Amino acid sequence: MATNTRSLDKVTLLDWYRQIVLIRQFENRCDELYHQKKITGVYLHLYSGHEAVGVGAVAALGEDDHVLTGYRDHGIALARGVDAKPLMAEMMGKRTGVSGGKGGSMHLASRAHNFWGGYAIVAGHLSLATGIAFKERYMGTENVVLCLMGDGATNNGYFHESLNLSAVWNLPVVWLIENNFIGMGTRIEDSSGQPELVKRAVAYGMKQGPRIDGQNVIEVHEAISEAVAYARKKGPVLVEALTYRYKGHGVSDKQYDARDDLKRELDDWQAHKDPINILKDHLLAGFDGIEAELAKIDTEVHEIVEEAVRYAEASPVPTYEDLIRHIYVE
Amino acid sequence: MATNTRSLDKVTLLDWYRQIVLIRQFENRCDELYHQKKITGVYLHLYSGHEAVGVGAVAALGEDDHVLTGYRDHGIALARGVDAKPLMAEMMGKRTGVSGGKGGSMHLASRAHNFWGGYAIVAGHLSLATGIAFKERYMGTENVVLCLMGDGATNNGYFHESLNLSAVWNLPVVWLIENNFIGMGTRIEDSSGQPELVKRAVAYGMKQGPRIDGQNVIEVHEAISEAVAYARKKGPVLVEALTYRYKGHGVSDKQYDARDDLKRELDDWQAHKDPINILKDHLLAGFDGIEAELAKIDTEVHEIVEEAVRYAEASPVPTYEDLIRHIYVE
Amino acid sequence: MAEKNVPMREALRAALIEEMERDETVFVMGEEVGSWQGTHRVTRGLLEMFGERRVKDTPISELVIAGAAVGAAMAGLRPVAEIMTINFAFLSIDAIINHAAKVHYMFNGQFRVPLVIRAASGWGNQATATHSHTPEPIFAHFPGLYVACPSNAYDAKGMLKTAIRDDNPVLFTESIALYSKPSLIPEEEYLVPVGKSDVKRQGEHVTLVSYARGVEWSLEAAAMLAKEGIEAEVVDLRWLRPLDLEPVFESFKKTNRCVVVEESLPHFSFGSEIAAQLQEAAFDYMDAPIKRVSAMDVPLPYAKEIELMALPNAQKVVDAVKEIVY
Amino acid sequence: MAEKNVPMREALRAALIEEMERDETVFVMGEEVGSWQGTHRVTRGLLEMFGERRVKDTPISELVIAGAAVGAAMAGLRPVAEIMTINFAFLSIDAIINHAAKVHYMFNGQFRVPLVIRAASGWGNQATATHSHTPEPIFAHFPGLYVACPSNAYDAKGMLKTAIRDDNPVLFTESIALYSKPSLIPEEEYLVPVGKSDVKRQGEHVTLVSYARGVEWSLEAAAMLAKEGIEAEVVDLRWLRPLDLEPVFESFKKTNRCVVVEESLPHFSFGSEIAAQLQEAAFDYMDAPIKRVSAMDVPLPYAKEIELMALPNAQKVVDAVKEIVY
Ligand SMILES: Cc1ncc(C[n+]2csc(CCOP(=O)(O)OP(=O)(O)O)c2C)c(N)n1
Ligand SMILES: Cc1ncc(C[n+]2csc(CCOP(=O)(O)OP(=O)(O)O)c2C)c(N)n1
Ligand SMILES: [Mg+2]
Ligand SMILES: [Mg+2]
Repeated sequence: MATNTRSLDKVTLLDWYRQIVLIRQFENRCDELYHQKKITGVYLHLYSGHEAVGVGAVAALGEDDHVLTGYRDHGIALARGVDAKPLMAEMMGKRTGVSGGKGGSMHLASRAHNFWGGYAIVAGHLSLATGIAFKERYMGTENVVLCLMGDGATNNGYFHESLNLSAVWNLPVVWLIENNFIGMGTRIEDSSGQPELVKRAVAYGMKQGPRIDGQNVIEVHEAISEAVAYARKKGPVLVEALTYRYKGHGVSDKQYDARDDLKRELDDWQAHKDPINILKDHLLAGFDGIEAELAKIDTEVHEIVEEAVRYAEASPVPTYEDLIRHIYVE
Repeated sequence: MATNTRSLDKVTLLDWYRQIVLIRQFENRCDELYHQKKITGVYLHLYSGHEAVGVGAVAALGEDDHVLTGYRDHGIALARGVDAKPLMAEMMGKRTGVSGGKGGSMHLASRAHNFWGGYAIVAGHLSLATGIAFKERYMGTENVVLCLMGDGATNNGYFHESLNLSAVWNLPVVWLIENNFIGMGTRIEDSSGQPELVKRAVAYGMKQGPRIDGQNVIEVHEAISEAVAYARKKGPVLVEALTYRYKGHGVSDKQYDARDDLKRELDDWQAHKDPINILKDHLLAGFDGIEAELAKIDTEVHEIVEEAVRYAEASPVPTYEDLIRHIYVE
Repeated sequence: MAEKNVPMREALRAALIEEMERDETVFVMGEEVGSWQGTHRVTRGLLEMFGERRVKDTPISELVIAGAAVGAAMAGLRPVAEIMTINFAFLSIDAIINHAAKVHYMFNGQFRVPLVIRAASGWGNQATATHSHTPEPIFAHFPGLYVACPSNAYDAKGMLKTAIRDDNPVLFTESIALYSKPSLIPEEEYLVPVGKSDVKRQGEHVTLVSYARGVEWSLEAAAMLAKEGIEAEVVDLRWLRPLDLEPVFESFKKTNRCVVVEESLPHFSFGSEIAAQLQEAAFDYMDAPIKRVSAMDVPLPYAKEIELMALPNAQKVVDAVKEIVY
Repeated sequence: MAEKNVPMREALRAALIEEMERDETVFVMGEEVGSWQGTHRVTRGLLEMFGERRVKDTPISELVIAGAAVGAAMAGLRPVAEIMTINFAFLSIDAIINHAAKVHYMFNGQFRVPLVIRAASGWGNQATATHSHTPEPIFAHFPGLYVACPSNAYDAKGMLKTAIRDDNPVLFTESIALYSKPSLIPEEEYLVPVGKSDVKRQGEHVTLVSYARGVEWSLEAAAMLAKEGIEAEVVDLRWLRPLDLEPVFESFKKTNRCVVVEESLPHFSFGSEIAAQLQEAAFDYMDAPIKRVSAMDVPLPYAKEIELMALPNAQKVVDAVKEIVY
């Protein structure tokens, strides 16, 4: 059941700090490995900049609650407590990866953590979230589904049909939009007639949740905790978190090199709205002499990531057996 | 250009009366012909009960404006001035039908009238409407698209994507929902999280038009005239007309026989909200001695419908040549 | 063994009822499956028997009908989702192909999708171009999915029960023209196995290969041919995935001639695949080219007279057979 | 005649520019075609050249991208709509099959749909199961649509210009793996006709039939075979609809042996149709069964090592040829 009643003590805050830093470092390392051609393929979308959304939101869930997201999924997997080693192994297409090296960066999942995956068809997973939530209603259980999506995803038919069905069937879903104001290169003004995305709740007679600062993990946690409580007892709710992607759309995105306006916007977010800095400032102001603890976490996280890389590199690649396995349930 | 500035003089009102009665009689005759197996096939959806919506709305358009609808399309074709003869011929699958006998009841169209058709994939035509409206913007012309749909259609992905795109591209479309509170057998409460459908405009930052009495042709005409003027100068607008289907979903629908609650609802609409009666009462109250004119119209319309039936019956069926023609443009 | 003559519609309905009674995780969902009693009456009475919890009407939202069913299946339920007619499955196809058929593989077996998507299929009732599709071969193109296409009430019941119990996603198509046709059905429970063809008639002169409604035309043609001394063997594939061609190869080794019969369009279709596999597997046994009988390569028109010209039928099968049996 | 070596991406881009300059009703629309400069850079610079009126970025709404393009085409424009990759065309398929391909017929010629839908297709870059489709044969199943699948930069340019000028809807697929590959392209304008195959290499021992990326593997295989004295004729179909098999029949009458090569999945696919037609049209010329080389029948995995196992290649073509040329 939900554990979202825990007070924001130092242990909790440090745990979030650890998670946020872990995601940041994990993503930076993925970026490096990609440029070293140790991670290959065409798709690698980093969660850098979004960390506080994933960490704050997932922290609002209980163990038996469920979470799904799109292809920008590394951070959600880590926030849900999936070990960095099989995640990094998946990035490298190794047999020991969470998805056996068959899913890759966009298709991480860990059934054991009720992390139902990253999905690469934009907005496709919203329909799955509806079905998973329906199962809870059907069985009379009270677990909640947290479904994350980008701003761009909200313009797809999947969004409309999924949110509407969740309202008609009154399903326990928290729909959480990570609004980073852009999808690939398309600004929200050019993709959505309604740029305040949370207002789309009206179209479904659904509870309209808040539009929150996605860079502040505490605010995210508070809002999603409320939303989760609402979904558990009442029904679906739509929340929007404002955030920013630090590494562009994916590893091949060179927009920041080409466009000064975007680069300035990025610099601004990094300087004033960085989720690590915001949380760090909060901790430094609240807890005397915490610097050393934070530094220790940074170092520990560094070691976790390096260990994950070593594990992944040492792991075997999938075989022909793996290629032809799991096409069907035998 | 628009002719919607004409005042509601007697001539106009009588013209609408004629159209409404024509649709009613045409549909009743189709029903008969179906039961006589002169109209065949599985699909025949009558417009009876909706007449004031189609007549009032289409009357708000200019000749160069455009109109599209779903499969419940007979009334729209007649309101747009398409001759009853080739329409009835299409019902009977004749070569002289508006669509050469190849489209049938659900796929009437007349390019010459800028009536772009009936479409049978629920909500599919909304996307076409968007494209037709885009052409007006592209060419810098000022014609408007009127796109009708049922309440059920608003829950489909096509609706979401089409309305959103029309908002983002600021297209001249009047989206008009004919809300008869049901789609086949599914009540609006069971299909739409938001039962006040016009509120869905919020999701697209689109102008929210009124929710009107679809049985009163004057009210419909007024509201759609305003909407058309808005669309022409500004952009898309969503309007909802409340109406009722008299003949069930389609000719094979036997719900009124099976369900007392529905039958009572139907009786109530027919007794108190019939579009012919409402207009007739208005005319009788406003114009002394008009009975005779109305009776004359009834008789003339009867003859028009009978002539259409004779024409259709006398027409040839399509040939093998027709079967293999128009698959591609030669 | 007590038997009863039951139309396919009722056989399917009985399968649903039996499986819903047997397993509480089985439920039905879709447009008009509930209070409307099912567009083709396959779910008639289910709402009254099982209540709103297990008989779920949906909005006209084909994409989420399929997608939510995939999610529910991943979560452990056994949804039987109805897409009213397969024409509307074009709106669901991403959920079927990119989700239902892929999640088991893509996540290395972590999730299973014990899902059945039922859809009425076929044409011949002036339903016109948008409402007359038979795209079963299209769906069978993709690994990860099973495709079931029964040709009669007996098979339909046993196959639907099997499909519901199977842990893989199954697209289950039901020929509209067959709904009213009866078969003798035992009162005892039975299953028809996944991916097993069935020889519906024995014969030594020509092999007719078909599925669903095509089997009917094939059997009719066989009866016509028998009067002229030509004995046709009729193989009903029943499932387009997994595809069981062994009985076809066996038959062909005896007859050396084959006509493939299908309701679908002619190109990149069922007949293409069967002919291609057969000429490769049994090249040395070919006494004549393999013929295909299908719908004409046209969108389907409304007017009955020309619609029927485009439809395959027993006579067209007979004609094709005569081109190669001489 | 002056010629220049131009990669396919640039050839396609040149075709768009030329047609947009020639005809003001031609415009491009789709996800990221504008300020992002095109996901595959085919529309690079177009926004700057033609402005926001004629280069339209869209939301992530594949269904209305295709549907609005159909409407605009019916209204008289000539849209070139980009579906970023063909994987996402599963979300557009209703607009393509039930609308683009049907309205001309269904309304008895009242409307025309001079539409091109461009989509990048193919796999081999660890794009995984949902992002590695090559469903061209699926689309070619349906009458009313044309399907263009160029195999090189020269054809791509001429075919795209033709497709834009044609009054019928064309699904135009572009193999991602070919975007960077150059051909010699004349500076003068040229067109490649609709529905005409092209013999890319002459040979008398075996006929290789393919399209798009498969042509590359076929030519590579032909070069390998030539070293062993086997001369392969390579026929590039270029269009899956209209399908021009005359050159294949002609070639087969000479070689009596055929291997069909495709990037797609093996069943109910391209190879099926070609093999089926060929055995029927040229039965008397068959010296061996027609072989098919395709992707393996699996969803595509991420890990490079096993992904490559599933992909067809020249060696697999050579092996197939050797099974029938002896
Ligand atoms: C259905 C579909 N269309 C297009 C794409 C290509 N695509 C991948 S991510 C993306 C942008 C998504 O933007 P948003 O939802 O805002 O998420 P963000 O990347 O900003 O996190 C697009 C267009 C896709 N994967 N799926
Ligand atoms: C995409 C699609 N799904 C389902 C159907 C079957 N169908 C035809 S009409 C209809 C109900 C439509 O209801 P509504 O939009 O309210 O229109 P009304 O019939 O009430 O005028 C349905 C489900 C269809 N034609 N197309
Ligand atoms: Mg975004
Ligand atoms: Mg309705």
